[in-house]
Formats: sequence, C-alpha cells, structure tokens
Amino acid sequence: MIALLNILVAVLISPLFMTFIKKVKAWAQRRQGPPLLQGYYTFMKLLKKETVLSTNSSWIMRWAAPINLAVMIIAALFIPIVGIGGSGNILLFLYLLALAKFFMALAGLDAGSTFGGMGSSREMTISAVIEPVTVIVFAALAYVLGTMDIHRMALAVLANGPQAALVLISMSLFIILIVETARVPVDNPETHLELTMVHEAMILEQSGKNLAFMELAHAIKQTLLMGLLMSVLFPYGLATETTLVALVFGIGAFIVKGLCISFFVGLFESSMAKSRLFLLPNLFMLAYFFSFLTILFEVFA
Amino acid sequence: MDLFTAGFASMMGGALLRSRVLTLLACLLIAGAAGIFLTENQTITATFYEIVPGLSFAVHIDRLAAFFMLTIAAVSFCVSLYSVEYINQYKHKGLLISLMNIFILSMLLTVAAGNTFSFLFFWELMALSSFFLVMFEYDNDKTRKAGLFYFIMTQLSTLFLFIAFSLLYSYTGTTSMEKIILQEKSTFLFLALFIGFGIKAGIIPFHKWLPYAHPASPSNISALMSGVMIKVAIYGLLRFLLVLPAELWWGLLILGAGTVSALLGVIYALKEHDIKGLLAYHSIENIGIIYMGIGLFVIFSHYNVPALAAMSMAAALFHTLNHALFKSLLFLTAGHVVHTTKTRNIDEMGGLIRQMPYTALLFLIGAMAISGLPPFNGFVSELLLFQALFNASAVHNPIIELVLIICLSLLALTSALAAACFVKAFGMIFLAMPRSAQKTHEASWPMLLGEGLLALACVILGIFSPLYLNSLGYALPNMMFIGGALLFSILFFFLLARANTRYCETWGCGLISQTPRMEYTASGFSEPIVTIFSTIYNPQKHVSKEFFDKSQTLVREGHVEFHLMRFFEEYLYMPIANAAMVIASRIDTLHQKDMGAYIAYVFIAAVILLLWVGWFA
Amino acid sequence: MITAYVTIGILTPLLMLLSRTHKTTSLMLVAHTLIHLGMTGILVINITEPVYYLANNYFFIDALSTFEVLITSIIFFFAALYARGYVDGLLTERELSIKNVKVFYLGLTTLLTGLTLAFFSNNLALFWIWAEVTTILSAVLLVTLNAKENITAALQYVFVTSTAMLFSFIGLIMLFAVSKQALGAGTLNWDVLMLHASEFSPALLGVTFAFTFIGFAAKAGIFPFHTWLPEAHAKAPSVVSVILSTSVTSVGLYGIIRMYALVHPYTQLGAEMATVFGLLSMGVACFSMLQQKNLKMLIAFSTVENLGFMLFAIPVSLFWVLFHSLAHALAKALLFFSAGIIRRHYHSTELSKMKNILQQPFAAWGLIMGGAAAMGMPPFGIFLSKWFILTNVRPAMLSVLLFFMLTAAAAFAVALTGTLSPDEEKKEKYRPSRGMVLSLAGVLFLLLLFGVMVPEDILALLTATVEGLA
Amino acid sequence: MIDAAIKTIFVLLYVTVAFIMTRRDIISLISTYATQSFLLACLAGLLYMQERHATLLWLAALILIIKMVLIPSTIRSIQKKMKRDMEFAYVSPTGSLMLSIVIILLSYGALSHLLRELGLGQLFALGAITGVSFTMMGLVVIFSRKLVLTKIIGYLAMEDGVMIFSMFVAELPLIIEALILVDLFMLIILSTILALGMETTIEEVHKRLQVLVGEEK
Repeated sequence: MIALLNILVAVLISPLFMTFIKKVKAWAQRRQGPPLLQGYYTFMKLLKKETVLSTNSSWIMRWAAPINLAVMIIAALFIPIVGIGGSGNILLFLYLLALAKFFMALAGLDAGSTFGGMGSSREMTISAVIEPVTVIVFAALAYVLGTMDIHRMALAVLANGPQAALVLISMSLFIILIVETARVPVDNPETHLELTMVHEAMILEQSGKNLAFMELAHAIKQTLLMGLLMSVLFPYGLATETTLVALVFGIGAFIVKGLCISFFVGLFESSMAKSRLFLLPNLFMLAYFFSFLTILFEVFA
Repeated sequence: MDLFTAGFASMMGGALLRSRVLTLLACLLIAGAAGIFLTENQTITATFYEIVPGLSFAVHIDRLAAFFMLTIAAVSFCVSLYSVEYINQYKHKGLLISLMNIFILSMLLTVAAGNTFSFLFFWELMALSSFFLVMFEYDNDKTRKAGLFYFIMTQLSTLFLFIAFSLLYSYTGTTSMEKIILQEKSTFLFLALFIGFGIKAGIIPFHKWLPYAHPASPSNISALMSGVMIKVAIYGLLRFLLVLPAELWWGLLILGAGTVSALLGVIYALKEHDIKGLLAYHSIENIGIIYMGIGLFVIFSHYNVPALAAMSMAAALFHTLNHALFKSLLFLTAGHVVHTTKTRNIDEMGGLIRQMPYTALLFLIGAMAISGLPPFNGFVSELLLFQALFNASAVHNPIIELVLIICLSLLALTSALAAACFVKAFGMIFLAMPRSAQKTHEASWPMLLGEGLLALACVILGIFSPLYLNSLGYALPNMMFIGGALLFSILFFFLLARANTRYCETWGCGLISQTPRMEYTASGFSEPIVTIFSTIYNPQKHVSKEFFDKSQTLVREGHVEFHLMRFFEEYLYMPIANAAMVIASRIDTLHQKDMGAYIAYVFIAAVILLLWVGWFA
Repeated sequence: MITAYVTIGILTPLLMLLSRTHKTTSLMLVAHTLIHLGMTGILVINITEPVYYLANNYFFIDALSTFEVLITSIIFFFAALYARGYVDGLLTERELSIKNVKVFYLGLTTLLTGLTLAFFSNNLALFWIWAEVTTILSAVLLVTLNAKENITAALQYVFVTSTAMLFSFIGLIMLFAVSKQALGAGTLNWDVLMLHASEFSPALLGVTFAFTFIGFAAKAGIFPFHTWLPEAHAKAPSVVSVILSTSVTSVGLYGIIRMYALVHPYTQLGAEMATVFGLLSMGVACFSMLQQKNLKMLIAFSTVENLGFMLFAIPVSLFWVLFHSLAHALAKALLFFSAGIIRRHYHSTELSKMKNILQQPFAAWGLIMGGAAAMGMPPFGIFLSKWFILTNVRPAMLSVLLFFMLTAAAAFAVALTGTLSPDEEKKEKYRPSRGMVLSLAGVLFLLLLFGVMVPEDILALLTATVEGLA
Repeated sequence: MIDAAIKTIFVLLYVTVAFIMTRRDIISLISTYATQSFLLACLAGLLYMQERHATLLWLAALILIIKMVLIPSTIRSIQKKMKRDMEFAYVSPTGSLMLSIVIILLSYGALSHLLRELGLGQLFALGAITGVSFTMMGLVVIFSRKLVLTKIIGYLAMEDGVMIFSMFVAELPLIIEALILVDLFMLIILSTILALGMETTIEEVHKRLQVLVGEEK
C-alpha cells in the first residue's frame, strides 16, 4: 500500500521539482521563469506528438524509453518517499539505475548520430567514475546504520536521531545527486546542441512519447535520489503506518522537503560554472573522500 | 557413477569417431550426473586404472567437483550444439571435433581427478589439446605467435603445479586427493599453487596469454577456453586451498590479485578493439572477481566469520558458473559475427542488428549479464560479493576493514567500467550504420539454439536466484518480483509508446545525408576513459609531418601514431625472454668452436675431477 | 643365447656381402633385426637369474643388459624398416653414393652386434672394448654420406669419446688393482666385483668411479663431453642419428649405471657427480636449444637434456631412469624419423627453410607428438618417469630442473610453431615409403602404449633390474 | 739397478712427449712416437726382469709389433702429403711444457696418497703417476695442435700413458690387452683416413673406407 503510494507520489511530483529548480535558477538570474506546472504541460504535449525514429535505428531505440521509465518506477519501490514500506536493497537500487543508463547509452548510439555517441561515451565515463563513489557512500551508510535496506536505514535514523557521520555522507549523496541528474557542473541541462552536453545529447534522437518517457524517467530519478538523501538526512515526517493522517502528512512533508532540496540544487547550479569533463574526477574524489572519512571514523571509533 | 562412466566413454568415443552427436550425448550425461550428484551429499572415490604400481588414474568426485563438472558439461553442451554448424567452415573438421572432445574430456577428468598424478596428467592433456586448438588456424602469423605464447605460459603453470604437488607429496606422503590434509605451515606450497593456477586462470600479471590465445582460436574453442578452461584453474586453487591451513596473508594476496586483475582487466578491455580480445580481457576481469570472492573467503574464515565466508565462497562459485555461461555466450555470438564479417575489429562493424537480430539480442543478454545488470545472473553473484564486502566490519581489524573497503570501491569501478565497455561493444558492433561493406546473415538455428540455451540460463539463474540461494541462507532481494514487475511495466510502456510513429533519417547537422564516417568510433567512445586513466595506459602520440617549404608552414602530409603502453609486456615478459635469449646465446658459444676446444673441455673436466677425487674426497 | 646373437650377427654381414641389390640387403637387415628382436623378446619373457658365458664368465645375461638390449632391438627394428625408403631418398639426392650403400648396411648390422655384445659383457674391460668398437662403427656410418662436414663430425666424435674413454680405462685398471688387493687375484667381472665391493676401499672406489665416469659420460653425451653429440646427430643420416641418440648413448649410461651400482653403497661421490653433471648437462642443453636454427641439432640437444636428466635421476630412482631411457629412445626415434622425411621434402634441416610442414602430415605429426613426448607431456611415457623422479627430488633442485625443462619445451615450441608458417613456393612433394610410415606409426604406437599401459613383462624386467643392481 | 733404468726410461719418455708437444715436422713426430713405443717395450721388459710375469714379456712383444712397427708404418703409408704442422691453438709450445709441469705436480698431489692406499711401492706409484700425467699431456697435445694427424699422435701418446699406468698398477689379462691394442689399431686407421679426408676429396676417403670394412670393389 505504502509502496504503491510511494511510486505514485514519485511519478506525480517529479515534474514539479524539475520545474521548480528551473524556476529557482530563473530567480537567481532575475528572470521570472516558467510556470510551476510547466513540466506537466510539456509531458502532455509530448504524449500527443508523433514519434520520429531514425531509419538507422533499431528496436533498441524503441525499447530504451519504456525500459527507462519502467526501471525508474520499479526503483521507486526501494526509496521511502511518503512512508516506509517495501524492500529496498540499496545495491539493487543502484544497479537498476545502471540498467536504465545502459539502455539510454545504447539508444544514444543507435541512431548513428555523432552527438548521441558522444553523449553515451561521456555518460558511461562519468557513471564509471562516479560508481566507486556511490558504492562507497552506500557502504558508509550501511556501516553507520547497520543495514543495506534503505527503508530500514530511514527507520534507524528515526530511532537513533541524527548523527554527525550522516552529515558527511549527505554531502556525498548530494554530489551524487548532482552527477546522476546531469546538472552543472557535471552537465548542463539547459543547453541543446552544445558540445558540453552529456545527458541531453544522448536523448537527442528521442521524440514524441519516447521523449516524454525519458524526461519523466529522468525526473523520477531525481526525485528518488532526493528521497534517498532525505531519508538519511532528515527522515522525519515519513509515514510508518498506513493511516490516512500519517500518509497525508507524509506526502506534505515530502513535498516540502523536496522543494527545499530543489531550491538548494537550483542555487547550487546557479552559483557554479560548467566544469571540464576531465576535471570531474576531482569532484568525485571529494565525495569519495567524505565517505571514506566516515567509514574511517566508524572503523576506528 | 554409471552415468559419469557412460559420459566419459561417450566423450572418448566422440574423440575417436569424430562424432558430434556423441559429444552432445556425453555432455548431457555428465551434466545430468553432476546435477543429480549435487543434490545428494555423497562422494565417489574410485581408482579406475593403474598404469604401474603407485601411478593410477583415480576419480574423486565430491560436491565441489560435481559443481565444476556441471559447469563444464553444461557449457560444453551448448558450445557443442553451436559447433555442429560452426565448424563446417574449417578444413580439418574431423580433427577439430576429436581435439575438442579430448579437450572437454581432459577438463572433466582434471576436475574429477582423484590424485595429484591424474590431476596433472589431465591438466597437461588439457594444455596440449587446447594448444593444438589455439593453433588450428596456424597459417596466420598472429595465431602462431599466440599459440607459442600460450604454450609457454601453460608450461610455466605446469612447472609451478609440479613443484606444488611434489611438495604436497613430500609433506603428506600421498598423492590421493581425499587424504591430503596439511597442518604445517606451507608458504612455498601455497605460492606455487597460487602462481601455477594463477597463470592458467589469467590473473594479472600472468594474464598476457589470454588476449593472445582467445582471439587466435576458433570461436567455439575460445568459448570453451574462456568459459570453462580457466575455471578448472579456479577449481584447482579451491580444491587445495580448502585442505591447507590458510593464513591471513594468503587471503589478502588472493584478494589483491583479484582486485588488480578485475580492474586492470576491464581497463585494458576498454581500449581493445578486437572483439575477441576485448572478451578475453573481460575474462581476466571476471576471474579477478572470482578471486576476490575466494580471497574474502580466506579472510573471513581466518577471522572466524563463517556466514560471511560462506557468502563469499558462494559468490565466487556462483560467479564461476555465471561467467562460464555468459562468457561462452558472448564468445559464441562474437564468433558468428566474426565469421560473417571476416574481421575482428569492431571499428569496422556496425549496424549488424538488422541482419542478425537474434544474435544481437543474445549478445545483448550476455553483455547485460557480464555488466552485472539486474535481473541477470551476473548481478546476483556480484551482489553476493558486494554484500560480503559491505559487511567488512565483521572482521574487527581496522586495517583489514579499510583494505576491504578499498577493494569494494574498486570492484564498483570495475563493474561500471564493464558496463561502459559493453555499451561500446554492443553499440559499435550492432547499432547505427555499417562502417564497412559487409554481406552478413543470421546464424543458423543450431548455433542460435546453443547460444539461446546459454542466454536462457543467464536469465533463469538471475531471476530465480532467490529460490536456490535463499535456501542456503542468503537474504536476496526478491528478484522474481522485480524481474516480473520490470517486464510487465516495460511492456506496458512499450505498447503505450508504439502508436503514431514515423521514420526519418538521422539529422546530419545540415549535411544532406549521414555517412558512416560521421559515426562515433570505438576509439572515440573510450577516449574519455583513456584520458582519465592515462597513468595506466600511458598513451603516446608520435607525429611526423612533411612540409612543402623550408620554414615548415605548409604541410604536405602528416602521419600520427597513437600508442598505448603495454606495461606487462614491456616491463615483465620481454625482459625475461630477452635475458633467456642472452644466456642461451652465451651458452651456445660453447658449441661454436673447433675440435681442439672440445678436447680442451675434456682436459679441464679431467683436471677438475682429479682435484675433486684427490683432494676433496 | 649369446651364441645365437653372435651367429646371426656374423651371418648377416656375410650374406649382405653376397647380396646384389639394395632391396635384398635391406631385407637382410630387417630380418636380422627381427630375429634379434624375437630373441630379446624371449629373453624378456623368461627373465631368470643371470646366465654366464665363456670360461671366465666374460659375458652374461642379466636383467639390466636384457633391458638395454631390448631398447636396442626395438630401435634397430624400426630403423631397419625405415632404412630402405630413406636410403633410396639419399641415393636420388646423391647424398649417398651407390658404392657406399653396402658399407652403410654392413655398418648397421655390425653395430647392432657390437652393441649387443657390449651390453652382455660381464667383464668391464670387455665392455669398454665393445664400447670403443661401437664408436668406430658409428663414425664409419657417419662418413658414408658425401659431405665433408661429416668427416669433421666423425673426427670430433672419435676424438672426444676415445680420449675420454682412455680415462675410463685408467679407472678400470685401478678397479682391477683394487680387486686384486682385496681378493688376491684381480678381476673386472662385474658380478664378482658387486659381490666383494664391501671389501674394497671406499676412497679408491670413488676414484675409479670418477675416472670411469669421464669416458662413459662422453659416450652418453654428458656435459662437458657432449660436444660431439649435436654435430654428429645433425650430420648423420636420420637412421644413424636415431641409433646414436638412443642405443649408442645408452652404452655410456649403462656403463655409468653399472659403476654406480658398484660404488654407491660405499661412497657418496657417485651420487654427487651424477647430480652435478646431470644438472649441468640439462642447463647447457636447454639453453642451447633456444639458439638452434637446425631441426636435428635441436633434437640432438634435447637428447643431451634427457640424458642429463637420466644421469641426475640415477641416485633418485634407477627404475624410472631405465623406464625413461626406453621412453626417450622411442620419442627420439619418432623425432629423427620425422626429421628424415622433412629433410627429404625441404632438402635441408634448417628450420628457416621449413614452411607449412603439415604438407608432410606423417612427419609433421611425428615431430609434434615426438616433441611433446620429449618435453615429458602426457600421454607419453616420459611423463610417468618425470613424475616419479620429480616427486622425489628436493624442492630447490626441482625448481631448477623444471625451469630447465620449461626452457627446453619453449625451444621446441618456438621451433615447431615457426615451421607452420605458410609456404609460398610450390615444391615437389616427397612421398615417404611405406616402410618409413610404418615405422613412424609403430614407434608412435609404442610411445603411447608405454605412456598409459606399461606391459607386465617390462615392469617385471625393470623390477628385476633394480634388484640385480642393489 | 733396474730401478735406476726404469727411472731413466721415465725421463726419456717425458722427453718424447715434450718432443711431440713441440715438433712441427710430421715425419719426425711419427718417429718420436715409434721411439716412445720402443721405450715402452723396454719398460715392460725391465718390469719383467723385476716381476717375472710372463704377461709382461708378451706385452712387450705386442707393443713392439703393433705400436712401434704397425701403427707408424700404417700412418706413413696412408698419409703421404702432409709434411708439417705449424699451427698451435689455445696454448703455445712453451705453454704446453709449463702446463705439463703443472699436470705432473697435480697428478702427484691428487693421486699419491690414493696409490699408497692401494699398497703400491714408491717406484710403482711413480710409474702410475707418470702414466696419468702422460695421458693428460697427450690430451694437451690433442687440443693444442691443429693438424688432425698430430692429434692422432697425441692420442697415441695418451694411450701410451694408459699402458704405463696399467703396467705399474696391475697387469690386466693378456687377452684384454691384446684386444685393446687391436681396437686402438682400428681406431687409428679410421681417424687417419678421416684426417686425410679433411684435405682430399670425398671419393678418396670412401675408397679407403671400403678397404677398411672389407668391401671388394
């Protein structure tokens, strides 16, 4: 029940956060920015459009977007969004994201366009380099909280209260969030047909419903990572039982927390410049260092 | 037992009669026997033939052996199925069939060996028959070089095994597998075993033969070699490791070797554009992962954490099986691709998914399995290993814990790089436009059947893993549910997205039509990774230009060479080979003289002997 | 029995002198070797206590000599089968002049008798004399070919072995003196010496061993007396190379074994020398193999390596040394027979001239199988002896030995893989005669047989041998 | 008296070896060898006077016939072309002589106590040591001279050394000695023919070879 609600909320709320970040960035640039529901409008419009496929492309192209969306929906099972319920092996979560990325990268190569290939290549490079960081962050979480299940992690934080180590881990998680959702300084979501782009280049050949699914999947991914960050840093408000009050409160709390993080992400993006691709490992090393430090404390303490 | 005997006999018959059907039958029989055997907890020990007193062929099959026999037999079955059609392209078909039979039989008997003598006997037979198989296309220069290299490396491995077995014999006084149990410290013994099996398994720095031998041999043979032969080395290591009094540093050594192999294996794979060479490097990577499991087993056993030790062992064994399945699958599909395109360079392929959709699908399944993506089997074994590593705190030793954590992050890096590598491989081979003119066709049904069985096994072992692994006491996520839900929702969204589509050419940035030259290449794909790991690759660019004028402004033509350092070849293998050749040429000058010198040797020897007996005796 | 051997040994050459054609001469050789083999077979089956001949017990038949004669018989039989087609080839190539054909066959048949008598000699001086006779005969066989290098090779052979054998003779005289001192009347009869060896002075026994070792080691091709061996093997006709590298070298090894049996309970010197010289021979031979450009030289150095190994193993296990010598003889026969065919095809034994040797399938597979056998790989006999000997050697020594063997194996592999390179030019294909193919197949069969199924009789014979030497 | 004579002969024998080591004229080398064999026969005769073994007398006769007459004459008859051996390898003639001194000292040092253990008297031990050092010196001749013919003479000198050794250490049965001499004879003939072959054509060698084996053509 809670699990289904988690999925539903994640799917429904994601475009909002996406647009809100854009809005925050616009505010930072003293622009007015798009309306808050712009994400939903775009999605609906794309659903109505026809899908244009390259003659060079194969069934990989046609399957990539559904797979992406499906994977994200399944992955939503693993993260406590509204409430705690369901299973949530953190590694399986990670590898589901990898599965989605795998197909996205293949789809990037499918049409034979140079941009797609470049995007795939960069995406896979970045994901390879961020992977040890992610795993080490998860390992640190498992170390501190003594479990590999994300739902139980949230429970553990609720039970024991906040810990200093978790702050460090949260910083790493935030970096992962930035990387995985293709944001400045790793990627620039605003540009199209620029040589700096990564994620957008990969989905350049997508159109119509496929593009809608891809965008939605991307938004859900962002929501899930936010959910993960929140369940570690500030799990308060999560519903632990299936009463209406708790659930409604949970939804409300999640929206508030999500908007806060989105706001922060928007500010972060506005204050940064796009970094060179080959300087990125430095950023990742920072996250690695934080988590390693956490483990170090845990081990020696 | 009877089933085993029947299987062996049938395999032997296959070798003699050059019959493909008998091979299939034999594999089935043995796989069945081993499968039945695995469910019952019993041991077969028998001596079936004595050459001379004290030297006998004996079998000793317990569950460990049965597990490996099952792996070998099952994979061999699928490969044989594939080969039925595949080997028609070769000139000496009969020879290939009998050699393949001997090869499979020797692998099975090595695993079933009941004493060290039979082990080494069949081990050598395996080396010899696989050497012949590698050399099968001997008119190619590269094949000969590869064969030679492979041969010398296998002989080196035999050398260390000989030392190990001799030591074992001197410690225990027996050659019988079941009686070997050692209490005393045996550092040299372990090192000999480690190096001996490490060479065959392809552990870095003994790995170099793999990327030479695998591309050179026929693809069904590469599948067997990479899929199962190197697993025989894993079996050997496990078999003897379990009866030796393991020390902590053994575990650390195995873990370290495994980690280095896994990481460097995949890093080297990324820059490899020979499809079979790429797969060979991935074998190194996966063997590294298996070694990590074994190393963890030793470490956790040392710290007396039996649950985690068992989990690591399960990870190692399960990954052994999985790797056997998906690697043979990949080699078989790659074999068909290489056969029809007549090239192994993935930069010259492309767009094959349209001519061979089934092959592409099967390759994709293999690629996903090897990249450790859910819900395939590769993910499950890597998950087990990850879980074991996540519980590093159980050892209660800060230094070891940190070592484990570092290994953990490197393992993560490895598996992500593997995914990148297979995106590259699949993308370059099957997707986009063909990069060279090719006339290709889909594989015939026996080939597809063989591959399909392997792919099916990859899926089933992944999705239904909780069924058999949870019964052993591991809490795995519910893969069946995940897999089912995934499949369902993918189908749902696919059907949703299907309507209202139109086909159009890829936009070529304003050019009239897109050409294959505009596509991303494999080198381009891996370029960012090469740059990031430039310390390992040490890329070097040699630019030479010719100019029209003296002041060097107008370039007439230019030439750029791009080299990546082959560290182990340049700094390990070549110096040793050169040293041997220098010594050899020095010694050979002894024989380049005239008769006078030869008589002078007699004189000197006589004087030395005179001194020896007269003054020192 | 020895009378029978001698009779057939005298009759055959006489008949050969009468024969007019090559065919009859070669048939006579085959007949001789076949009868010889048959008689040896009877000996092997009815192995009993030693039987003595002549008034002074100068000759005897015991297990060890029977075994060595068995090796010789087998090798000669196959060599005889092989010889006719091979000699025909030599004649068409004008490497052998028609006048010398008879000399060649006469040399072979008398060499067989010489070897047999050498092995059956109870008296060590007599053994020495027969050993010298075999040297002379082998040298004659070497120079039947029309090439000047053969003369050099033969001279080297004669000089290196004969000078070394003189030292052996000094050793034998000393042994005689030693026995005279202990027993009153001197004797060189091995059985008597064995019986009374405990009464001799150990130091002097050591000295006699050292002196005799020089000569016998030279016959056996042990470093540093091995220098004759590669040249002689490479230059000799393949039939002769086989005999040189198996039977003639086993004469030397046989001498060393006899002497070793005599001295080893009383002095360590024998074992020490065997170890040192065995290792040195192996090392030198293995590394030299890496440098060889000539197929037959390569095989010859592999002989040195194997003989070094056998010498090394004498203190370890006599049983397996003898088994090794049998298996090695077969492997070498296979290799040299194949090399002979290869030479006919390419008109050279230079490895660089050989392209795509699978054009000669029998010879190519013979080389490959023989090479694998010589490296000690299963399922060939040498693997068994290698296993047994090596499992009983100290680890440090073992590593060195194995390292040498690896080098040898590498050398073989380098050479053989090189010969598989594609052949551009079309040569006329040489067709080996039926006899040649038959002998190749026969040797290969025996080689495989002794690798997986050693006949009971041979085991019994070997056991009896080791008992007789204890 | 006899002892003194024997010692004198030892000295003379050493002189002959020194000759063989250094002379360049082939004919005189062969004569030197004949002289050496004669001295050897004398030695056997003298020993007979002391020991009264009939074997020694027979041996002296055999040596006279085979080594002094038969072998030198055969070598001369087969070998007509070569006159001189001018070249030396590895050691110069002076070097060989120095080496000989070292060899004698070495053999003495190495073997004297062993020979004493064998129960040999002083003279006999001296004889044995002379024998061994003679053999070694013969070896020096073989490797230091270039021409095969000279090498053959060196070999013969070695063989003489063995003879001396056997005379002084223990007399072997006559039949053995006789066989050995026959053996030696054959060996010498063969190597002389081969030595000839080094200088002449192959056909000539083969012609002579057939004589050796008894082929009538």
